Amino acid sequence: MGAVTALALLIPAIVAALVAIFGWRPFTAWLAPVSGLVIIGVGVVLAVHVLDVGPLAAFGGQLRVDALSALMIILIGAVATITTTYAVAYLRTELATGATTPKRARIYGVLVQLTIAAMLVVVTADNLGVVWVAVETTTVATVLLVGHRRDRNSVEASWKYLVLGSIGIATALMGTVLVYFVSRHSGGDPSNALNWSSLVERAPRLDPDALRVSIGLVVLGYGTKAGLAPVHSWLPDVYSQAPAPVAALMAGVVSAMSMYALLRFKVVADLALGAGFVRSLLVAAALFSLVAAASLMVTQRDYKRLLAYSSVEHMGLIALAAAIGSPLAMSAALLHMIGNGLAKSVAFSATGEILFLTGTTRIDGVRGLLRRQPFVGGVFALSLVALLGLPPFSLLASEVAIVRAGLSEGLGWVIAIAITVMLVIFTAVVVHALDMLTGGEVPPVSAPDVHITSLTGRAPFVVGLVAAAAIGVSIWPIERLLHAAALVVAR
Amino acid sequence: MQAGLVALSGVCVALALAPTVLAEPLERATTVVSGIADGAPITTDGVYLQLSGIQAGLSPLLLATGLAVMMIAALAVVRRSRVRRTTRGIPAWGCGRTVQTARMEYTATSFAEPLQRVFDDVLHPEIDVDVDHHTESRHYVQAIRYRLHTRDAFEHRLYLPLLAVARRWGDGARRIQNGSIHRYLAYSLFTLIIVLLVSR
Amino acid sequence: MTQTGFVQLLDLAAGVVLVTSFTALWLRRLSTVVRVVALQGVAVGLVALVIGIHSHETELVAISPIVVILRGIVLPGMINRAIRSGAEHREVESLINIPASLLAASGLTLLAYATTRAVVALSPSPQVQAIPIGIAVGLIGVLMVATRRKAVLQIIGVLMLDNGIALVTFLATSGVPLAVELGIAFDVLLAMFILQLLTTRIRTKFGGTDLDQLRELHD
Amino acid sequence: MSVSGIAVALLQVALTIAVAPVLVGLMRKIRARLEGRIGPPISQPWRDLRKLLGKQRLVSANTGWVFSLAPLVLIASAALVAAIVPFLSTRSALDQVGDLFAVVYLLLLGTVFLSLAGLDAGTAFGGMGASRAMTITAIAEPTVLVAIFALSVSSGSSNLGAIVSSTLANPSTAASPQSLLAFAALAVVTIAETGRLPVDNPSAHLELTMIHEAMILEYSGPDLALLELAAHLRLVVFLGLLANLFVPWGIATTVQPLHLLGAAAAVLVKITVLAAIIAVVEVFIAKLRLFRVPELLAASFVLAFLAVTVSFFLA
Repeated sequence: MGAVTALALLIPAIVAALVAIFGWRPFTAWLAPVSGLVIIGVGVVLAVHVLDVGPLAAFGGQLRVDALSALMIILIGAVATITTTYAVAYLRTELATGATTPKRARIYGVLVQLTIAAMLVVVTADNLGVVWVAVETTTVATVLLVGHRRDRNSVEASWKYLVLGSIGIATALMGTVLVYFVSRHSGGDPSNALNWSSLVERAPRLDPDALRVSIGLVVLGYGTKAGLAPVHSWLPDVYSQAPAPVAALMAGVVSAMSMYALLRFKVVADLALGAGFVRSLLVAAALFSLVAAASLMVTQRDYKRLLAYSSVEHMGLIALAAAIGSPLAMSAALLHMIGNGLAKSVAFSATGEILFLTGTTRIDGVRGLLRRQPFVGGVFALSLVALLGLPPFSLLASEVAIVRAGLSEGLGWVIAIAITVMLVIFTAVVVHALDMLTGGEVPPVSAPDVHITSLTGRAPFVVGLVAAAAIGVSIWPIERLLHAAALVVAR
Repeated sequence: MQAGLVALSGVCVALALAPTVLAEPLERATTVVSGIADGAPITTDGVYLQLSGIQAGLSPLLLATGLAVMMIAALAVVRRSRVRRTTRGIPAWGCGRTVQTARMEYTATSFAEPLQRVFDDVLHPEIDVDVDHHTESRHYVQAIRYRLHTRDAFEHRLYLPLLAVARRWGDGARRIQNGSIHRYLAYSLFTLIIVLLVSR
Repeated sequence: MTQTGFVQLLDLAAGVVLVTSFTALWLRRLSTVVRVVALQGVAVGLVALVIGIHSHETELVAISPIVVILRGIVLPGMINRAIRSGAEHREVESLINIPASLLAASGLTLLAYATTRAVVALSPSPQVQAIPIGIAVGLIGVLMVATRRKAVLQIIGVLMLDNGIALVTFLATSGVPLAVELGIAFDVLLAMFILQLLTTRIRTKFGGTDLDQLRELHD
Repeated sequence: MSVSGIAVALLQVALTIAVAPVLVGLMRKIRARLEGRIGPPISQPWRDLRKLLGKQRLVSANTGWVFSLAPLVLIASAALVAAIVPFLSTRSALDQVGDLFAVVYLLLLGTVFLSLAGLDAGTAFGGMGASRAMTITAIAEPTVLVAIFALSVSSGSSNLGAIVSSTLANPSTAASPQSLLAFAALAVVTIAETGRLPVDNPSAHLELTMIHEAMILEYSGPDLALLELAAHLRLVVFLGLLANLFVPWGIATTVQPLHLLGAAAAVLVKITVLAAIIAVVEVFIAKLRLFRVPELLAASFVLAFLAVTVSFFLA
């Protein structure tokens, strides 16, 4: 089993090396989706193993895969497959229109694989310091990916992303170091003081006051990386300027990694400090995120930023579910992460196509999308339907579960505010989407009329939506895994 | 085009004649919500409907058949006594003005005009009447245009102000994300300070 | 290495780190600020060395020269190259004037001491008592990033933040496991390299490193 | 739904159809006498009906199926209501078939079809009459409902038989404020719905004032006969409703023929008295301006509303 986890980590690294050596050629381009599928396979194998036998340690105790990690590996694999498959078509169009050079495409391929490798380390590492290093690596890799287009706006976006990201991640490091300090001074073997498994054992013996400061820093640090308000300001700029597949990858799963790390720390904090502290922080962050997202979506003019704020909203919802903390809320949070990952990656990839079609990211520059390009318009519409939490997609099930969990845990007023704000967001998104999808006169097309007709080009969109709908209709395939993962992080 | 209308009215009539068809599923739905269900509100033995709360009975089926029977009876009486054939196509009574044009018919606006005048302080209709007099003398009217427009109270008093507030709120909220990195860093710094103070 | 000698050396090095962070806020000329931050890096390395020798941790002693080289020479060198490539004048421009930023820095230091009282109380050894200095330096770094207009100064602010965290790491737990330590150092190096790279790109795209020009991405 | 029940119902319908025109003839006779005229004999309406039935049926140019269906619907609804309303006995066969709401809405069905027929001919008069009728119905309708609600609340059920028998059982409720208020409200609505004087002048053919007449302007021959008969029948039904709901004494509580005979006599007397009162009142008051009628109906709505509030507080 250890070999299997090692395989999961090595595959993206090997693909990165191959792309580095041979450049972005047809056969190397298709390696990335294959590696995504292999990751899903590894995730499933590990999940089956973990559900039967229980968490497994590998690589000399450094790596530890439990139900939550297996679920996350599957999510990473799924989103990676979707985004890298679309990336093949995306880069082919960009190379065709001269928007990017083969050298930059090569760097792109390498960096995406490095990000995926780093994410796999995040979810499998047992040492929280290694988790931090892996999250930092994803930041560094994605900063360069955001700068892929090399125009004024993407430079500005990368600068803001790196500066704000560095401060956020440094805060998290400070928190991690203090947690390490507190756990070393609570007796027990100092060598694995920072390992999550040992931290959970010694949690009751940790000194509450000292731990509270460190957990506060950790929540703020990883909150910044996850895009929770009020430290979310980098997110809209980055998601709107990054190339569509990169934005899809980041919105789908990179922000989920920070939330994963946050959940790991929350387990320790809840055992040591009781649920109250982290719950209040997360509830505040969730409400901030929802209100900020709603306020900024109402009169939004850019559809990529609209989706970015939808990410802030969904991260807020996941934080709310985590704040509630009961097993039902936790499984809802994880299900929401998966649903959001799938729907968001399809949505952002669709914006890539819309950008090629209309040449503008402004909402009022796009009219009659369903008529002009039925496939892209349809996919974009369906992904928005999923993000709005309408049936048959899984986000509806998770949102209902969050509401029920919140009510049963006595957080009625928070749920009430959340629902009203989400109503505002619902109307805002519907209004903007209808402008784009229907609408009368069609502005002149400035960009060349290049759009994906090949089956492989369309496959990722369809697969992503079908997966989200399938989970929405019946969560049978991942139900046991989801439940086990929820128990890992639930109170 | 009328297919839709006919279908819907058909459903209404069907429901009127046999409301109990829906009674049972509705009742099952209400039992889910605790506190509302108080047994079966409508009980029926096929023809008669019995409301559980008050001791009142109704039988839409019988009423409809009774109506039909009476109509057929009246028709029979009228047809039996008819002496000569019906003549059709004679001009309607125009009070001496024989040429009846479609423009003289009542339109929806004119049909509703009396009712609107009764409820005018609720509806606040905007009425504008413009009269074209004959060029020769002001006494003779060539054409009268009567336009009446009632604004939808809800839309005018509730939805539009609400949308205006939302738009103002949205524009105001733009300042949060005005692009200056120093503003974003200020957010991070203050949040860091607040978190440190909170978790002391 | 006598106990008192160790305490004095430790306090000296930690004191140097804190003082350098204040002077970095106070100075006007860009190049001297870089030299001060380099000194701060060296001081952090010295702290690691002193703790390593005192608690006979060979691993820590081995790391301290790497820290000195990295934070004292390599990173400041990068920042200097970023400054030299730009022709604009080398003055420090800030949103709030110097006295205000010094006042804010002292406020943050007080905050750092207040918030880490519980941490220090956990095991009051000389190293642990110096932890608030590390956190204070980190907070001052954030303040510098938040108040300075120039891109280069923001890089220096980030570097100070990392120096603060490194100091906390050495003081609190005499270094995290080697793998994590190297990982952190590598990531900081990478981040600095990209920041410097971006600075040159900003200069080419925006004509100058004044960050107020970066306002095109707004709602 | 025993056979005897149906027999009683049919008897009741036949009786009301026979009585209705005679009653209207009587009202015209009373008005004539008061105005110093001899006036046509009481059986004049029947003669008119017989004459009309014999006449040729003329259908104007652009009329649809509503034009020929309306008379049938009107006469059928009036007759059905006549069968349901407990003229003769409280336990009539149709007691479970229709309650007070069914009665009101059958009458409303007639009014609606009449105004549709008025519109159908497409003449200006038809449209004018229909729009005025609908204005009045729109305001009168809530009053009827609220008044009935007041009645059914006090007697605990909306079935006519039950209301009458409950009033019979404890006579004090007949004189209670809510039934008096409900009676007043229903009286005003009766005048409005059947087109009596303050609201609409039944005998006038002056375009400006007529409401009911304008709608049946296009009809001739047998159709007109049906419409006239239906109008008379509605008047009798309304009066019967008023009489038996508020002054129920004399109504049979069983179905024996002897009791029915007595009940028939009693109800005839009551209806004649009411008709006479209306006729006398009509002589002395003038027709209200069309836009004064809503105020009258608003007053009746307030009465009905008071009836309900009173019935809740006192019951």
